[in-house]
Amino acid sequence: MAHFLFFLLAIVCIASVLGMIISKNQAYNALFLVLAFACMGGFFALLDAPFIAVVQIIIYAGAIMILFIFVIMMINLREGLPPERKKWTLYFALGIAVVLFVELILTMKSAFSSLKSGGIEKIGSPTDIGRLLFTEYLYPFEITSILIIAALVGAIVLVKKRDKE
Amino acid sequence: MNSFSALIPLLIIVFASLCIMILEAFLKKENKDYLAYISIIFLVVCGFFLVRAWNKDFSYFNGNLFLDNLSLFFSFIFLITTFLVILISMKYISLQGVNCGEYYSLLLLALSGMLIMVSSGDLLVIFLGLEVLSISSYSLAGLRRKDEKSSEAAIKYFLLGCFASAFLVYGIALLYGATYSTDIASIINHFQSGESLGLMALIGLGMFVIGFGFKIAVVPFHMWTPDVYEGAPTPITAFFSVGPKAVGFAVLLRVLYPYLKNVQDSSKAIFLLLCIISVLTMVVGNLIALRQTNLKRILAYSSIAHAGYLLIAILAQDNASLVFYLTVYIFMNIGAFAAVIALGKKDKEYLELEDYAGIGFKYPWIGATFSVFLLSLAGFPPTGGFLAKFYVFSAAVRQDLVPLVIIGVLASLISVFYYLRIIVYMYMKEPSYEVDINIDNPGLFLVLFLCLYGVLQLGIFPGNVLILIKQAVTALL
Amino acid sequence: MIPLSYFLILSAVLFVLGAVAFFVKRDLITMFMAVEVMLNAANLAFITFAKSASSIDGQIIVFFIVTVAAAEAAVGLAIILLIFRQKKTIKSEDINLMKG
Amino acid sequence: MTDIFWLIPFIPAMSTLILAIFGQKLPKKYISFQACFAVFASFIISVISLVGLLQTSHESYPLVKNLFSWIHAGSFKADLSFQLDPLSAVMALVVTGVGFLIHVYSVGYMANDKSYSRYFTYLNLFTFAMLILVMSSNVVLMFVGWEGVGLCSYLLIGFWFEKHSAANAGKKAFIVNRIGDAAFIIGIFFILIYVGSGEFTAINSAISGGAITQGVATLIAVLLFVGATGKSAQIPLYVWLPDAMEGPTPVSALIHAATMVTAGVYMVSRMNLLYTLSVDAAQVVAVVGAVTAIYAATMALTQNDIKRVLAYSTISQIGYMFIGCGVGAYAAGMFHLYTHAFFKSLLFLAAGSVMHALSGELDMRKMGGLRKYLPLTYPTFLIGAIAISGIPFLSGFFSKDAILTHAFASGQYFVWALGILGAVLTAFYMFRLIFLTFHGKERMTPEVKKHIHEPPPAMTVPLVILAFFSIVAGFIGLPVVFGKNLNWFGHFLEPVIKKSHEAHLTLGTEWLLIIISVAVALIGILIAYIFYIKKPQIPHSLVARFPFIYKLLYNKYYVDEIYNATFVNPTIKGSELIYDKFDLKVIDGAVNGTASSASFFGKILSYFQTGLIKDYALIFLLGAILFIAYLLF
Repeated sequence: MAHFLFFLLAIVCIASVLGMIISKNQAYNALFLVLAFACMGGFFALLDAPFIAVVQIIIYAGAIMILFIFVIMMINLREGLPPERKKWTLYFALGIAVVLFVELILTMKSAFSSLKSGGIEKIGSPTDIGRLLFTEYLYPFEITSILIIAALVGAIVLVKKRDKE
Repeated sequence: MNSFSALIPLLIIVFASLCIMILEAFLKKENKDYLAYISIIFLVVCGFFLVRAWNKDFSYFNGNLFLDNLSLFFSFIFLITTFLVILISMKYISLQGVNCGEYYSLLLLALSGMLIMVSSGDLLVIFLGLEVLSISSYSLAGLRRKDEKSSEAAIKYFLLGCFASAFLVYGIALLYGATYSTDIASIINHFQSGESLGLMALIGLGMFVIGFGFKIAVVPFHMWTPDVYEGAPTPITAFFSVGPKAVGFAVLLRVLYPYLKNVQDSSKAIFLLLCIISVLTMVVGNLIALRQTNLKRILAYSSIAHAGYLLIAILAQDNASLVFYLTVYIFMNIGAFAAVIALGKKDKEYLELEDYAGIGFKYPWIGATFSVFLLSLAGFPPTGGFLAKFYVFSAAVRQDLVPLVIIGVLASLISVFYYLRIIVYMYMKEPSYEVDINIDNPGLFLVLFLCLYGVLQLGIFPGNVLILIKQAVTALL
Repeated sequence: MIPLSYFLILSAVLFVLGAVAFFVKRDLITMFMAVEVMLNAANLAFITFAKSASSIDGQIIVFFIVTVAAAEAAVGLAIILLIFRQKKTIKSEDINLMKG
Repeated sequence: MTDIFWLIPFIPAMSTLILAIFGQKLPKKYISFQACFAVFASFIISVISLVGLLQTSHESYPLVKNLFSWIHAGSFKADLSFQLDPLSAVMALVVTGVGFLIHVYSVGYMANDKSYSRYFTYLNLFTFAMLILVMSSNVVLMFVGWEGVGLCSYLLIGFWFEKHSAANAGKKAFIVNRIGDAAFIIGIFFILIYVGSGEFTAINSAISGGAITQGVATLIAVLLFVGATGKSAQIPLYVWLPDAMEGPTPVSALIHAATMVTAGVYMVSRMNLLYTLSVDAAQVVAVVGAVTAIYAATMALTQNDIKRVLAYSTISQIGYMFIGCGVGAYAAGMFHLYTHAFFKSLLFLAAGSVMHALSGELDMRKMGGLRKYLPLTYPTFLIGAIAISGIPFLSGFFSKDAILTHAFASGQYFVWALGILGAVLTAFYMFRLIFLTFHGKERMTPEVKKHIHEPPPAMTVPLVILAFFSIVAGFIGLPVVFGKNLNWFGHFLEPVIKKSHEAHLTLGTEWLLIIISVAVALIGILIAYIFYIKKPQIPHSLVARFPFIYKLLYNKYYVDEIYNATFVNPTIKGSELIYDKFDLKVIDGAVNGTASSASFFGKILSYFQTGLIKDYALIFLLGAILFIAYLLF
């Protein structure tokens, strides 16, 4: 069952990323991505990280991608942009993809055998994560507040309409 | 010592940034200069706390945040950087129509990102600090909203920066996978113990270096640099050319120094790669700079080349020389950009080489100080630039990196051509048209003199600073 | 149980696809989406390793990375909007005022 | 009394600072006073220090004044410290003494220049840098002066930058110097590794203590010598000097006669233990010196520009100094440096007053018969020419003889022969210069002729003083044939320069050598006399006898035709060929070629900078892939 779920999700996920690459409409791209991220949430759930799985779906699929879709609708381009048409670029991209993939697999191959998949149950519950966030990870947590201020200020400065304009 | 004091400098800076944002809403347009003054006051207060913390080794958050002498020293030079950048910005933002309080606010947020990065030994914290710095930087690059070049710089910086960040994160993930930790010290321990998964850890470290290679702009991860530097508002370019670069080196120092020192066999590969990158960076940066006619682009390529020299210092494992070089570099580079900014008036910047014809006589102070900064960048005695290069190269020679040093010396020989070209234009070319600039810019002239003082002080009487630096780098031992 | 190596391979696939999409796609928004895919690949790797380590540190890191991604998205989309207002285009090859 | 010697460099430095800041607003009179006085004060202190030095015992040499600690890096440290010993005392005296006279001369020469204060600022700055170079007690500080004079030479040569050629010449000087400096600094790095200190005393004790092997010594010595070839204009880095004549003439006198170009010789003498240890490096020095001496002398034969003749002559004379150093006669090399400073600056300054008189004319073909118009310049010029040609008993005779004798005594017959050949050429081209300029037919345009006048006293007085020293300066270093222990100069330098080869020659051989060198000098003068004084009466018959040759050369000027018609021999042909084909094409081409090929690669590389995010990402990706691949395999 788990295997089946994994392969199903994996196929959907990869397919939707491929869809994003092939499709020329940005709105579709964004929707493909929502799908891919939702699958990602499924993987997280499979990996005993239910809280992160939910976060993934709520924040990524729910918030970030909605932001994308908003912007896409604001821009509202009439004609879509297909991916690169030039032959050599595509072959090149394919080549790069294969090489990079082989490299990463070779890198991680050593880890395959030593990965222990028998994790403890109940791991990654909201309580555990919350407790860690406010103890061991308090500092990073505080930093994210600065990060969000920076993003907020930056985004507003860049796009707000001035009185004069 | 576990103490809340460790957090104070960061809090001050973030608080300052928030204050400025609030005040911005209440200040009238003509009073916006006060925002700069307020930021400077906060910087001074923060500097005061940093000085007080010297030798105290404060830490907080279970050691996630610590203020050892090295972080204090770096934090302090970042404060100086920001201080100088604020001074050169004051006139610029009103002349070039970027007049907004968020400018200072973002600058201070970027500073806080840098403070976070240098005062932690945890890769996650470093990454978050880097993102604070980067996200502020992306917006800063695009602040000249009417200028298409500025937004182009922002988008290039943003997209490529995120791309590089993804590599960085993946690198951290691999390191985590191999060592189950994000703490630098335990990662190094893992490397040292030579446990299994060495390869994954090695590649993780490699991808981490790639991500930071982007920040410090080394070849081949440098491609964004000239375009972003050209398009960003000039004071921000000055900031980019020193701030992110210095902080990138500070982090690399913390990671690579113990790695190269303690991990004998597997570090060979990274060592050789860094040698290659260093050579490429010096050669490519200096060669392309020869062809440029835009001052900002020349300085951009020059800053790429300097990253190459700085990498030599990392390879020579001589921390004092790296820190000293960075300190000098801040003064000479900001000084050079200040001189470039000086040549501007309302809605007009003079950035082409042609514009500099005869400037040396028309504006003797600008010409003279600019020449000193350029000579310092070229490594001429008795400026700080000479001494910095001298330290780095002699440290490298001690480590038997002679070929690297020879290439470095030759590369800096090439660099003389383009630095000299600017001086030749300033003093030996007749201007073919009138360049008229806004001379009423006290902050900028203050920066010119401070940088001049810094460059000469560090070149002639470096003693005290060196003692401080020596104390600072003992934190790494 | 599903072998964890499957997840790692999937993570590698996604990372590569993201990197290639960044290089192949021609509009700024989708290029940025490609970066998000790469970040998600890293997230998947983190969670997998966390599972293998039987610790939830990796999950918390992912939590932070998601935050970073959100922050990046906010600024990035603002910049893209800015570009669009100026040039009325988001084609990446139209963004080359500066070169050389 | 001697502990004030560290002030020597600082007085010009202060003066520079004042002139740089307030120069524009100060009156000319004050500027000239201050600039000259600063150098004069340094000169006085140098004299005082010299006297003090003579009274201290040899054991306490060198006197070191440590101002403050400058560089501290690991085990290595370098201080801002100066040292006084015979070698630096001699150099300081030459630099300040001759420098002072040139400052005074400049007051007259530059009187009407619009950038008066800038000129003196540079001049003082140059003096400062040169004094740092010669007085520093460690090699790092010496490098500061070494770079400093390079920078000043750029400023001074390019002083009249409105002239395109001047600006280019300045740039060329700077860059060629910088190439040498690159080798020099690498040499310094090696010193720092193997000695652990840059102090000259430490270097010397490391060498005498055997801490440096011969191989290392050769490596360091050769690297340093490459630096010296740049500064002292030796093959292959001499190309900047002839062009540098674009600068004001007093500058040529200062930089290219008395100070900067001698820096290399000073450095080699300072490091004499190193070069003694490394026989190979010393041989390189000697051969390069000898080849340069003869090569530059042949160059000088064909030049028509009065200053260019002097420029090549300088290169050639410095070659002699290096011959001295290379054969182990450092004292003789330094002695020649010292006498050369007088007569060469005399020649330059005299050439300057000829120019001044002729409204800036430099072409000898447009001069002639000037001796009756310039009654003061002519004799002083003549004294300089006699001195350089090596006629007894003027200064140049003693020093050149000392070098050649030592070369012979050390068994370097080939070097000696080249030196002798060079001596003939020297005498010939100097007297060619004299005859063309001051004798024979007057070939000036009437316009110019009207304005001929002796220059003002500010210019003539230094000439006279220099002429006086050109005559007597040699008497402090008499050769053995005139009696034992008369070589006071050599004895004075002995504490610094460890026993060189004593000339193990019999008195008879020594006499023979002296006679040979005097004879060749006279022959050179005689040939010049025949060609340029006698020949003008029979040019036409010559032309009639060699119509073919005449036809070959008929395009040239009157004097040039005779010149060529009578001298069509391998030397001249060769020298012209070398000048055209080698000097201009190959060496200049190499310098320019390096620049343009660097620029070409820059162009290719910037082609990758397309401005497209996609391409940047691609290069990033490729870089990352290669990076990871390297780590994997």
